[in-house]
Amino acid sequence: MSTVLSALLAVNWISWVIGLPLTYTIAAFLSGARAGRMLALPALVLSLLAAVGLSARVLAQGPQRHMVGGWGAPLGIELYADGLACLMLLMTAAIGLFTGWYARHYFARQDTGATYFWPLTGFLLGAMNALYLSADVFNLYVTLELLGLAAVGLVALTGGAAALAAALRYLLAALAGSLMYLLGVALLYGAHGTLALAELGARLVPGPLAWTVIALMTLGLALKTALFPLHFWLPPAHGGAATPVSALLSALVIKASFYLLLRLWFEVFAPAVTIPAAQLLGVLGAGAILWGSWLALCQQKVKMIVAYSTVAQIGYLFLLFPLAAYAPGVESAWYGGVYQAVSHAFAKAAMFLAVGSMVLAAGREDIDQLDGISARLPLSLFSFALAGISLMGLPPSGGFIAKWLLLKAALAGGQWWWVVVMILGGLLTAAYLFRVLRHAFLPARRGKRFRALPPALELSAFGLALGSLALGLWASGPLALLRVGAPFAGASP
Amino acid sequence: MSIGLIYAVTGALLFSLGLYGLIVHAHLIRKILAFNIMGSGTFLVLVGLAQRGGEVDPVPQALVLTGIVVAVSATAFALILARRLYAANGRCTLPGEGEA
Amino acid sequence: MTWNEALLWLVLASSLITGLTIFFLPEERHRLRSTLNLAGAFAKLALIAIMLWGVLNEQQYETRYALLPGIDFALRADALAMLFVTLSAVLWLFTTIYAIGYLEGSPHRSRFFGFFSLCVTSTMGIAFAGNLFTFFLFYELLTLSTYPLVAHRGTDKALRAGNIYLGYTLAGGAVLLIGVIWLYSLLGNVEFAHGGVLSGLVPERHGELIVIFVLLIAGLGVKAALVPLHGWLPVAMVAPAPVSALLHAVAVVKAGAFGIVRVVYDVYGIEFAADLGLLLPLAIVASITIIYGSLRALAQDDLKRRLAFSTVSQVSYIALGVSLFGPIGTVGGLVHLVHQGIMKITLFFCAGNLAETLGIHKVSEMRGVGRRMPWTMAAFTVAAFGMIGVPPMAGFISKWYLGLGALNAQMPWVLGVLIASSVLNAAYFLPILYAAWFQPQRGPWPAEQPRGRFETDWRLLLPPLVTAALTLAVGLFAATLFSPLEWAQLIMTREYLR
Amino acid sequence: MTRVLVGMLVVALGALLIWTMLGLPAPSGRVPALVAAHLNESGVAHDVTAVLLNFRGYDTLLEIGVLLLAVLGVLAVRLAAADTGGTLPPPPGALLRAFTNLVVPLMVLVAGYLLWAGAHRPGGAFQAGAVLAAAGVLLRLSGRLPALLPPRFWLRAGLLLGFAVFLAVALGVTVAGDSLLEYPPAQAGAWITLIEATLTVSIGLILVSLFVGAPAPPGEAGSRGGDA
Repeated sequence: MSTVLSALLAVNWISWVIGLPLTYTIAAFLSGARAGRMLALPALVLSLLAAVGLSARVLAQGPQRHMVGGWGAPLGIELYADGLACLMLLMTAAIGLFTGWYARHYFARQDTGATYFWPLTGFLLGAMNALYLSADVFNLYVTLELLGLAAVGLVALTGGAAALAAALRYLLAALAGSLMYLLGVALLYGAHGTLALAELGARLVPGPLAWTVIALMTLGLALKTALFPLHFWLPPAHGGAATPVSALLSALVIKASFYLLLRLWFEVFAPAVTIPAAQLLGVLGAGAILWGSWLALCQQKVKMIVAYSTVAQIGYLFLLFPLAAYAPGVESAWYGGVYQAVSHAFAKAAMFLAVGSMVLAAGREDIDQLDGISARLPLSLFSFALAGISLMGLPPSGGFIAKWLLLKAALAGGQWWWVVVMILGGLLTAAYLFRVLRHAFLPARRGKRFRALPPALELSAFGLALGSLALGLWASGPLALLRVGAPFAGASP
Repeated sequence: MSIGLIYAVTGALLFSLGLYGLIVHAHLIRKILAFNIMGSGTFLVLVGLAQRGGEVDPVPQALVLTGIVVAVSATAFALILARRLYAANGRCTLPGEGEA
Repeated sequence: MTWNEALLWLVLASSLITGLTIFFLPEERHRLRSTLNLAGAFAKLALIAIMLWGVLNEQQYETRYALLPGIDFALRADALAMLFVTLSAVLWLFTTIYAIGYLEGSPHRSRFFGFFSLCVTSTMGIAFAGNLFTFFLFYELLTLSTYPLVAHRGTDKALRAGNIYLGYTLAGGAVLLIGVIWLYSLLGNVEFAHGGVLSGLVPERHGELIVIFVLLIAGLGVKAALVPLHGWLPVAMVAPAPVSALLHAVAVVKAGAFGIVRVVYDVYGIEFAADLGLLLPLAIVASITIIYGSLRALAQDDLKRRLAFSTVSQVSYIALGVSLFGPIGTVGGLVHLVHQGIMKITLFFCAGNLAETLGIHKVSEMRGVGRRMPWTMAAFTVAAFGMIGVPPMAGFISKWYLGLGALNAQMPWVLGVLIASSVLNAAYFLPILYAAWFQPQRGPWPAEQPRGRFETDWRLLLPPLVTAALTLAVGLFAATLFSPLEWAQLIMTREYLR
Repeated sequence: MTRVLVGMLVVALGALLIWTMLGLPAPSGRVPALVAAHLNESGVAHDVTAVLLNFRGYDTLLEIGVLLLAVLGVLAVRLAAADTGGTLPPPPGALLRAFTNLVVPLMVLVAGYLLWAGAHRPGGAFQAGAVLAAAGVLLRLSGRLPALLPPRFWLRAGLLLGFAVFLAVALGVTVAGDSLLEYPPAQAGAWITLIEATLTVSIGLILVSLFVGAPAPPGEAGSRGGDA
């Protein structure tokens, strides 16, 4: 038994975490739509297992370093898996699995784009896994582009002028963002002659170069993360795409660029970042929270409400930076920010899938067409509510844990103004979410007909909602994983 | 001022120019061209800055080759999206941006 | 997991499982649903009976697991918790019986009873919470599980009431959260403990502690309907009668009051709170609420609104008792936590009966109703006298101990408040009784629809009769073992003599 | 108005960049030395190729993924827009036809040379693939090459070939317990040649598909196969 376990631990999980989704992509494209559908769940389960295996190994043996080609930095590319990377991998694999389950049945009914959804999704997941594991700034650029093109392709799936415009807007924004990032890479290599994160972190010194690089890379990645006021591209792309795509994009894709920003700030830029810079990011985050929530409150189409809610929730992620800028709060700020990213992923994916089912059943996207849903799709509505609890930051939910940690950091650092912002944001979130619930509670108008849905559509959303609940009932587990190799010694929130 | 540095400075100028074009031009083809100018600028900085000492460094050259392929793929995809959009609604601009 | 730990989980599960099962029960499975409900309620009572005996014999009931590093999800059953738990469980049983009869033939019953059970579960959690973190968890869960009950009817009026209710409670929760986290960032962990946990803190921090106290009380005061945070309560009256009964008698307002008790006794500690000079302001706020509520009640013609304002006034007796420094006042406040529950739920049951059977919603429509529905009005009368404080009813016991406590605490002016409020109670209850019993009926009832063989459906009649009998019993047999009074004294000894 | 604002911002950015670069000390990279030191273990004689396919081969692997993605995206959009495929251009004049006959075989030859040359001097899979693609475009324009879209099995296989082989090699070596893409030094040259050969084919096909995949502009439909 124990020998089996040690053998499993010894497996070179990193290469499989990256390799499995890409292999699936090849199979899915080569053998066409039906095979893609059939292979999806096995492949997604396998990638989840690979992520679990890697996390187990990291928990047991500490952070893992993988020298691609056996060369090692600075000549070759290094991959690096610590608790943070593993948590992101687990999140991606789990949400990918449930969304894939949903998509199997979603695309079974309306066939546009079903053919290329599967290979594109395989690339999307593979690109994110590669990004989370890479420890080389240029390789990270390639993964960013891989991710961006896959995401844009998925947005364009639905066809039609609106989708094409959304996709093109998204593509141009993403390309501009990654070029700013690449320029930063060029400056870094030109100055320090290496591309490895660790070496750069050791060599970067405060000065014009560091500040220019920080500005360029942060700007580029903020654009890719749709941080207010650079969020213009997100709502049409996320709100207009096919439901499983919306879920993947809103829950996962924006987290990838945020994750990269987090790594850079804490592991490369740390010596050179200034408190005003951090405060500026916080101000933009606050703007996102308030402005995004307000716009969500003004929407008429349900999926657009959820999309704007993403714009708002991204704001909480960026409060991490100012909160971590003062010593007393740094740890709970970091843990809280990462936890917010993870729990938002589960909640938002669940919410998009649930809303997608409602729209599919009611046949209309407008919020005032939801009457009778509570009687017709109780499970989807329940999932929506569970996810909503997490977004509002109410217990029991992962969102509450994240908010707790962030508020704790704010109070410990004496930055009460962020407390005010977070509380206001929570109340605004409640306002626009209960607006949806209220319409769903109304009795159905006479003669209203609903389309019957396969149960899998409701169950997959429910599974994710339970995930966001579980994150609130058992936070010590994910946080323990997160502590492995955290950017500060002996950290605990 | 070494050759490499001259390349790098030119690259910086091209990058800024491209960024300007990407933001202010409404016409999609112009936007895509602007993106390519930004890209070329970045590549110039990448090769130029690293070799400003005069010695040859194969790594940035390889990086630029990779970057070029990525840029080509992105450009092709962008162009075809633009063509599709034009075929769909007969406009060469994104909604909400004035005609070029 | 030991049997004692399991008990705590089982008490929660007995209503949680019921609720979740009911959610997914087909709408038309009425018999099965009722059976589940009652089975859950009786199971809970049995479990609690076991625990009562255990707590009396110094058994330790505690279970915890690390939810966050350094912060536990902790459930603990001490005497105070048992007081609240027993009250909720008993009243849950009768309210369930009542609701089954009341909602006969109305839609969305699975949803209703599902959230109803969730709401009771959160109340249990609030009672058992072993630290401030766990308390907050269930406190917010209560908000979420009661909203669908307030908005249940789905009419515009109900939905608007639901919004107002949410606005108040969510904002209150946010304020409470700030206070809680602030405390945690000072102490790292805030377990409830007799005599409080803060007295050890360095004097430099005392200023912060006062601010935190204000935040906590403000957050809790919303649910406890302390003036001026009481606005949601009369509006929430649109909810179905069983909801008003449970919300106003037990779940929501009591959760707030119970929270205040916890904060004062087991977080700050009564002595420490007194040293910080926090008790007098609390007493003043409570007194203002008592008088203001009664005055507003006088002016209401809508029966349920009058009862609602009477609740605003009566619940603050608890806060008042807490703020009287000294054992006797404590006893008065704690015992009223139970007594007010029993009396007020009786009154709401009766109001529901009148509305369901005769369509009576206004006081002015109640002339001669005593002859038409003698049993209902008898129960109403008993509860009303209890509220006024006529011996030997429950209310008399509460007020007696509060009065003594006031004298002990050298706060004689509180006596004035008590007397004034009693007079006001009489002023807004006696006219109702007079009209019901001694005035002749004028014209037909607004909307008469006879139900069942008795004056109304037996499931509507039984609960108020039982609770009315309880109102008498807890007064008459106040000195027996397990009477609320004895139990309150047990809590008091454990609070003060450690 | 916005133009002025953006202009000022962009000028500021450029100035900042130039100022930063002028202020940099002399480069301190030890990477060129490392490349030179390990060149003989890399399996190829040309340093850039060594970096591309060995030292930083992982970048290249993902980059082929990007190329594939572009094709996937194009095909997806075509499908969504329910396009029957690039229309075949009108029969070309005799001159173009003769020129094509002459030049296409030559281009294939050049591609082959570039592929072989890559091992020890500038050249390699990408240059070769690009030349192949050019030949394809020429054939397309002279009406010799049907659209072949949406791709049948063998075309899909051709598009995937390079990426698949590359990935298979990358993962295959890990089974032996080494890390990703860690060629056994002895066979490094052989593996790289295999990868480069397959890459050339796939890159050629991908680029041509991107060209053919562009929709004919409305109005002039049927005139030309697209000019993406």
